[in-house]
This record gives sequence, structure tokens and C-alpha cells, in this order.
Amino acid sequence: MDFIDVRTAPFAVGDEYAALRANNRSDGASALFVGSVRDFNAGVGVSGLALEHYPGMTEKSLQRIVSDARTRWELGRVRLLHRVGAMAVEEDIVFVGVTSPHRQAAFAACQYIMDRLKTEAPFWKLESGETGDTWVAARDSDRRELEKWAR
Amino acid sequence: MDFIDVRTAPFAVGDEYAALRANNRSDGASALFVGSVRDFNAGVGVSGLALEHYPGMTEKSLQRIVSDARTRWELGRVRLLHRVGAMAVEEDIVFVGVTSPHRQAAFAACQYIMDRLKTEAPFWKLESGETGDTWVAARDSDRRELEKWAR
Amino acid sequence: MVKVLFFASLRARLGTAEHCLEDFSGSVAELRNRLGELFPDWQAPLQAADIQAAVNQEIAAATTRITDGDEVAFFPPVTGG
Amino acid sequence: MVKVLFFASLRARLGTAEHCLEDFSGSVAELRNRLGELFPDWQAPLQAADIQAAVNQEIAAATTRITDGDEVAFFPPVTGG
Repeated sequence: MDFIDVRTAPFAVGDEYAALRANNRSDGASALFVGSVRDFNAGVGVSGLALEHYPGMTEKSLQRIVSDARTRWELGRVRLLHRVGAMAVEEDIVFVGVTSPHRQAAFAACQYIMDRLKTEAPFWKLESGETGDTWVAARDSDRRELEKWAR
Repeated sequence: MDFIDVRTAPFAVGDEYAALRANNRSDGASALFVGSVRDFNAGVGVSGLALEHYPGMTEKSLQRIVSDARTRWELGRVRLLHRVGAMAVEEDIVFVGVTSPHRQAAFAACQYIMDRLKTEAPFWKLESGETGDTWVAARDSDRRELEKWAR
Repeated sequence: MVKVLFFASLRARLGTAEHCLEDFSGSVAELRNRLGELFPDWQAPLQAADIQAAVNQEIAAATTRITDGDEVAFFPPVTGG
Repeated sequence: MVKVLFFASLRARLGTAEHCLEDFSGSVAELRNRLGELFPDWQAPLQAADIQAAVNQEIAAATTRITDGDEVAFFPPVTGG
């Protein structure tokens, strides 16, 4: 029911959606999130990105996040893809897709997976741009978003 | 920036996502929701659906919902498609796609649009199934979800 | 003339999608009463607590005024999406 | 032997992605200290408040015990997604 993939290759949102829906007659709700490379960050122009990760730990971390989402909500399928390596502006970095019989569960789980991924999955962004290469700084707002999931 | 379409023809999620992203370099976040025909409702098997609407009012209602979302969050593009007419189980009924520079804004606006659509856009479902044709009953849970958006 | 539209289960129950009334002016509540007087079978379905009204394609209250040329609709709670 | 990995800006600052230590056992905090003693230039970056640690690919606390054969990683706050 879970598909988790850390990869260099691009993904196609239409194909991922088709995989969430194929022979899935009981889940009326699908919530999807896609994160893409923006052309600026903290006010500085960005021309591309290199995504580093911790290979041994990454999939374990993502699997735990998805498993925790399943203990909180009634979910059908979950697909979580995250790219690593070099990417240009406008390319997609991450895809999270969740199906459920219930709209609220699909939305909540999709957002929960992204919020936790943003604060604990071992990925790091190195941006190339106007001012050379810069390691992206973590955001306080990402840590604050986690608080809404604290029981 | 807004694309709103009430139609009988199916839509392709991949094409809608492509339209949200084309030449969109500043919005890093895309939140999407798709509602599909399920094979059961209230415990009864469903074989298909007919969607009725109030043609003069539907697009006006959807436009207002999207405009209200824009007053609440900083949004890039919004695409909202809703099918009417006959649909089989597994077919997609509704698509909501929102882009934003901010993940939380994209998620919130996508969910807000669905929550309001579910309670005020003039669509009605007639399900065909084991027990003949049945008008779907509105859910109290859909009305309750609206309360989270009350200021 | 006031054009009155009915949708979904209400349309099915009344057996008609549209009715035109000459010479009506008054509130939404008064229009419900008038239609119930004209067609006694319509009274119960039209007065049901969950039936909503729209005037000129905007959600209306019981007190919303209707004047000549308006389009009024009555319908059950929506169930799209 | 304990294998120690460094990632992202910390790796760039230390100038290495990996260092192996013979004969270490102790806590994560003690490993930070030991590495700072061995390589004085590493002390400030490794002791920075936001540097996190993982032991055998699970997030670890300062008090987590490390024993022979473990894989330890130090890294800055994550920024994926």
C-alpha cells in the first residue's frame, strides 16, 4: 500500500496519480502535494539545486513518517517520491499522494507527511544562484508547523 | 490566474498539474485534491452516479469560493474543475489545484475550497446501485468542517 | 413574472423542474406559502427545514425580497465534490 | 571501529565526509568532544547548537551510547521537500 522512492530521475504527477487510483474503488478522496524548485529563496535568485541525502537513513526515515500517518488516519494508498542530485528551476523535487475514503483524512495525512519530512528526513539543499552556492537554511516556520500534530 | 470549469468531459490530472506549473517559477508548492466516484456510500453498493447542477449559479458560486480563498492566502494559480452528468465508479468528479510560494497556504486554500464547495456549490449526486437510484444525503461532517474557517 | 426552479430530490418529488408565477412580489417565505396554497402536494416538501433558496442565483434568506423578473430556486442541501 | 559521517554544510566545513575511529565507546556528546580534541578545527562546527546526530541511522540524543561497529552521523538541520 506504500510506495516510497528516493531517486535521481524525474517523476510524472499524472503517472503517480494513476498509480494511486488503479483498481482503487473504495477511496473517494486523493490529496496530492508537489514541491518544485523556485527561482528565488530568501530574496536571492536561484538557478538550480543539488540535493544531498544520507542514503542509509533516508528511506527508513520516510517509512517511519508514512507508518505514523497510518496510525493516525484511515488511509488507502500512499506514494512518496523524493529526488536527489542536480535539479533546475521549475523541476519537481517531492511528490506526496494519499488516498482515503475520507477527504479530511487524505488532506491531513498529506500535510502531516510533508511537515515531518521537512523537519526530519535527511535531505539537504545546496542552491546555485547569483551569490554562488549556498546551503539552504532550515526554517523556524517548518519546526512550528510540527506543533499542530503533537497530541 | 483562476481557471474554473464545469463540464461533462473527464479531465486528466497530469494535464491540470502541467497547467498549474507552466512558466510558474515562483510557486514552490502545489496542493491538489481529486474526488472520485466510490463503489459504496452509507454501506450500499454503488454502480454509477448522475451529477445534477444549477447551471446559472454553479460557476458564480465556485468563483466566489476561489475569490474568498485569495483574500485569505497568498496564492499563485487556482484550477477548479467539476464534472456534471453521468459517471461510472472510479471516474474523477472534481479537481482542485492551488499553487503558492508557501506550502501551508497551498494546503489550506485547497482544503478550504473543497470544504466550501461541499456545502454551498449547487451540485447534487444521484447514485445508482443495489437499491435503485438514491439522492445522496448531505453530511453533517461537511457542515462541521466549515467551522474551522470561521474567523 | 417570477420564475421558480426546483433541483435534485425536490424536483423529483414535485415532479417538475420549473414553475412560473405571474404577479408575485413578497419574501422567499411568502413565495413558499403561495406555492403551497396553489399546489397542496408541494407544501410539505417545500417547507422541509433543509430546503434552501436562491434568488437570482445567490443564496437567499427567508426574508429576501422577490420582485418581478427574479429567478428563484429551491433545492436540498448540496452534495457535489 | 566507529564510522562517523558528515553531511551537507558540516561536511563542506570539515572538508571530509567520513572519519573512522578505532577504540571508541561512550555517548554522542563524548564522541563530539573526542573528535574536537583530535581535530581542533572541527570543535566549533561540531559543537554548534543546531548540529544533530544519528546513531545507526536513527536520530540520537547527546546521551545515546555508541559501541564498536556503530555508524554515527552528524548533520545540520534538514532542508528537503
